[in-house]
Amino acid sequence: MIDSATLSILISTTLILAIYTILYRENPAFRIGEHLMVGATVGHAIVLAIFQIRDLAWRKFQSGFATGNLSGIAYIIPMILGVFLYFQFSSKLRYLARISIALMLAVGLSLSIRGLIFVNVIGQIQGALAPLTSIQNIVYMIGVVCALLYFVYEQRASKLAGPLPKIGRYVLMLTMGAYFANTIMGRLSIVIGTLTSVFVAPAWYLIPVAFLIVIADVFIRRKSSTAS
Amino acid sequence: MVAREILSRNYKQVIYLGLFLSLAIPLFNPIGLPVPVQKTTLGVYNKIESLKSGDVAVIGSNIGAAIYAEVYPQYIAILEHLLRKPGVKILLVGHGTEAPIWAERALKELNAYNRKSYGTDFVHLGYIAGEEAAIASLCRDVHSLLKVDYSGKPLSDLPMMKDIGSAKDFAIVIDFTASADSQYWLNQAYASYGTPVGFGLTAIKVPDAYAYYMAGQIFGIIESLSGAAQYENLIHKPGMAVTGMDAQSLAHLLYIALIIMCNVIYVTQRRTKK
Amino acid sequence: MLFAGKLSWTVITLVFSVLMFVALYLASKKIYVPHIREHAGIQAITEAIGRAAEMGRPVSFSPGTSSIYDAKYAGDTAAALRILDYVARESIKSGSKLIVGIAPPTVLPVAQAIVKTAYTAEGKAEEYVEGDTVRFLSPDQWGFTSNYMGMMHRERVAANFLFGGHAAEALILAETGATVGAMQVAGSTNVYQLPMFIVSCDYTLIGEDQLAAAAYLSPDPAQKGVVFGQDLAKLISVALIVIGAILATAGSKILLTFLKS
Amino acid sequence: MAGIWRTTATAILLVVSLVILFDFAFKNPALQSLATDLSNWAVVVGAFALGIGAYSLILRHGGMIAKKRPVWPYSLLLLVTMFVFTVTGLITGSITSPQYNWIYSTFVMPVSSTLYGMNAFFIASASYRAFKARSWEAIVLLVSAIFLMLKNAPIGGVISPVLPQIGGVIWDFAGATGMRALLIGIGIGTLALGLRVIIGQEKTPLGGAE
Repeated sequence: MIDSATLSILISTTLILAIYTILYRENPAFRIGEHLMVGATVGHAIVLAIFQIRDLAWRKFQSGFATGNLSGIAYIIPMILGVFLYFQFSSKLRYLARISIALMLAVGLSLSIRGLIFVNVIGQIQGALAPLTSIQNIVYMIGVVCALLYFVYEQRASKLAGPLPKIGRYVLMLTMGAYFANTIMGRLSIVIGTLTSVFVAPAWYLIPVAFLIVIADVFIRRKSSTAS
Repeated sequence: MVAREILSRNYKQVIYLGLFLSLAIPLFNPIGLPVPVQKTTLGVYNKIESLKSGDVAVIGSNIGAAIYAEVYPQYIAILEHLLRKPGVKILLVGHGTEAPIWAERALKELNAYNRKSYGTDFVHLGYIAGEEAAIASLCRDVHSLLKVDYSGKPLSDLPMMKDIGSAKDFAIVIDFTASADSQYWLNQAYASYGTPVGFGLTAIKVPDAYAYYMAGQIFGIIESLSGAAQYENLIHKPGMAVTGMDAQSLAHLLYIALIIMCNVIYVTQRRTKK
Repeated sequence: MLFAGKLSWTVITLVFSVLMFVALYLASKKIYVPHIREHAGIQAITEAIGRAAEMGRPVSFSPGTSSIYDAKYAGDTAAALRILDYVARESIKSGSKLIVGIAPPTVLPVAQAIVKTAYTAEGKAEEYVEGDTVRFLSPDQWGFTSNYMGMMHRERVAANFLFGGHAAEALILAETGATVGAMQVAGSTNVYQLPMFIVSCDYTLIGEDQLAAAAYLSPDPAQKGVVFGQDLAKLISVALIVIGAILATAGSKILLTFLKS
Repeated sequence: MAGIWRTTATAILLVVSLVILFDFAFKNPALQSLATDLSNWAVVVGAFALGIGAYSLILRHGGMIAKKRPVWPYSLLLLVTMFVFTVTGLITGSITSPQYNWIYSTFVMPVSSTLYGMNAFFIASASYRAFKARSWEAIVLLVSAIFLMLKNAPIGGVISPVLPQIGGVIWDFAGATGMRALLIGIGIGTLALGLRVIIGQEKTPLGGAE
């Protein structure tokens, strides 16, 4: 009898290998992993959502109701708005769903405006205010100005800027190349972590099996493609 | 012929296989690809090499699960180096609650309890609460701050502790951390007592510390996993950092080779079309 | 009254907002309708959909993995939904099958409504299949990714559009799209994922490009006015940087002090 | 009737946004607690949205099973897994219970880290396919990527100590110029789009123009 820890390792390694087979081609093993993953994560999200509604809204409402705290009682509103979302399937009461969406959208957009103007705009302008006493700072300033001018969309205005927006486009491409390469180390550490976890017995025995299945499939497909 | 056909139709699969091999081979069989030794790492190595019998090395073991991957290999490599130096005494201390767990794990991994004798060659003080103030009082007088070690043994029973009073008796301090506490040792041990201080840091903390290094205030820095790999090579004991860096190096080389190859093919194809 | 450290935020947000409102007003009254440079990626969307229709293969769209109340990428998601409206209408017109893959549950009812409205408006309401045209894949980043990958392979999509707040799954989705031979247009304001799209997709709307596209894809031409407002705001930023740097060289920290206030 | 609700939606959008924006500028305890409550409300409403998702999934995959489409066994697998996770979570009453923890760490965690790590493989195929020197822009992109790779991997410094230095210069330049402009643009663009939605000029994100 295998204990639950070994069983867990065997199942998870099988899943890891099944997911990796997508690199070869779409196949039943990947589909099993994929559908298991979708089912599991949706189930997980349902559990979380139920607990969230209970802890974030229902309990606050209950205790608010008991103590007469108005902001607690008010938590009935998001629960009603939550139910409103389901009216979008009704052709007559669809507008109710829009109210709930309006609330969520308002929260998201205003929080984004708060944060992005503060951190992105003000923070970055602040960072760019270095005294022009070194060649480096002068080059940086020209670079950031060009890159900003690339994002000017009004055609007459962008023509006035001459070649600067074009230079800005190159600056952006340079940035993108650098940021692309800079993510690689982190991504590699994750694969290395996964590989280290499957290169241990008993998980390790499954790897040759997976490779054999893939190689067999390659030959079967070659034969059938040459036959037809 | 067959190979060419497979390559042109399934070039992606061939690339994936290549990447898998370049990651898997070093994990089984570390190659020990050269990792250029930075002078910051060498600073730490030379400092430890220069320690004489009887010198006390203080190790700040502020490792946590979040920084484990980067800092723990450094910690292992430095401890190994110190354990090899005959007569050098090691004092382990930390100020995070997780610190003693990682310190004990490292001591067990290195078999320290059998290689050296606890109490005469090394002492684990566990963790001290109270941030910079605690470091300050530790530097002023170890015995007035602490009465017992990590496992509860009285310090007076440990022969090594008899010769240690204040930070003046520390030969070096090396702090492993990802937080502001490296600053504490610099303020308390270096600034007040002149004790040389060095760091083992995560990559994001390095730029701050580099300024101290350039100013000559610290003797060295071990930078992230690559620093650990350099150190493992210096002490000729390739371990998890070297393995990880091998895989990283090979994979990066593969990426660069792929970029070059695709451009060579692209340029030659364009020429033949013309 | 003002919260310490928020004076500069309030001033800048107000000034920028006023500029945008004025530009919108001028455009709606036809006093000044700006000529907006159209991103090549927008024409590419139409081209990709046309190509899919010729090949008889479907079009797939993902509005990202950020919810509509996300504190950082809500704007990104909103822009993606605007583009979804455009993509939906174009695909219906060209007769190709549209598949929208959704991750955040909050985006689902919105996307359903948008696509359903588009089908009804084009007089093809019967082609909209509940649960299938707009598919809820999984609220989990990786559950969504695996299912979107599988969907692209199985449906053999010929055009794939990735907009909105995508995270680490960006490259995986884009490379899978390339593997199945789809023409791809993407856009995001997640600066760490933009490089992935640029490398892997045929056209990429970089950061603000996507947010501006949301305005000029609007059927109401007056909305283009706001893009001109954005331009003015950027020119002010350029001026602040240049003037501030010159002031700093002269030893004055007045602008820096303002920004920190 | 519909007209009133339409106005209500627009009004809510405007009022809620203004409350949260004003809360950022002014330090006022009443405003602050209102803004916090509103943000929490959005999360609660969002939690309800999952029901629509689950309904949509059951509709689609249930249909596949009922119609015996070729892929129906996978749909069945999906629905069964979903059911098992939901029931286990609800019966054990917590997502930290040992049983739930076991199924989660056995089924979900390995797949997540596998997919995340798969990025490394796609970086390889993207490197081969996409980094072609088709234009000057593409050349800039690929040259800066190569130098950054040589900076990060220790092998670069072995070939020549100058390589990591060039990579470092490119990295600093990229952060101080392109990234800065990109972030400023995104801030301004989000403000513009946000304002249009908030004042009711852009209705698509609410569920299509009506």
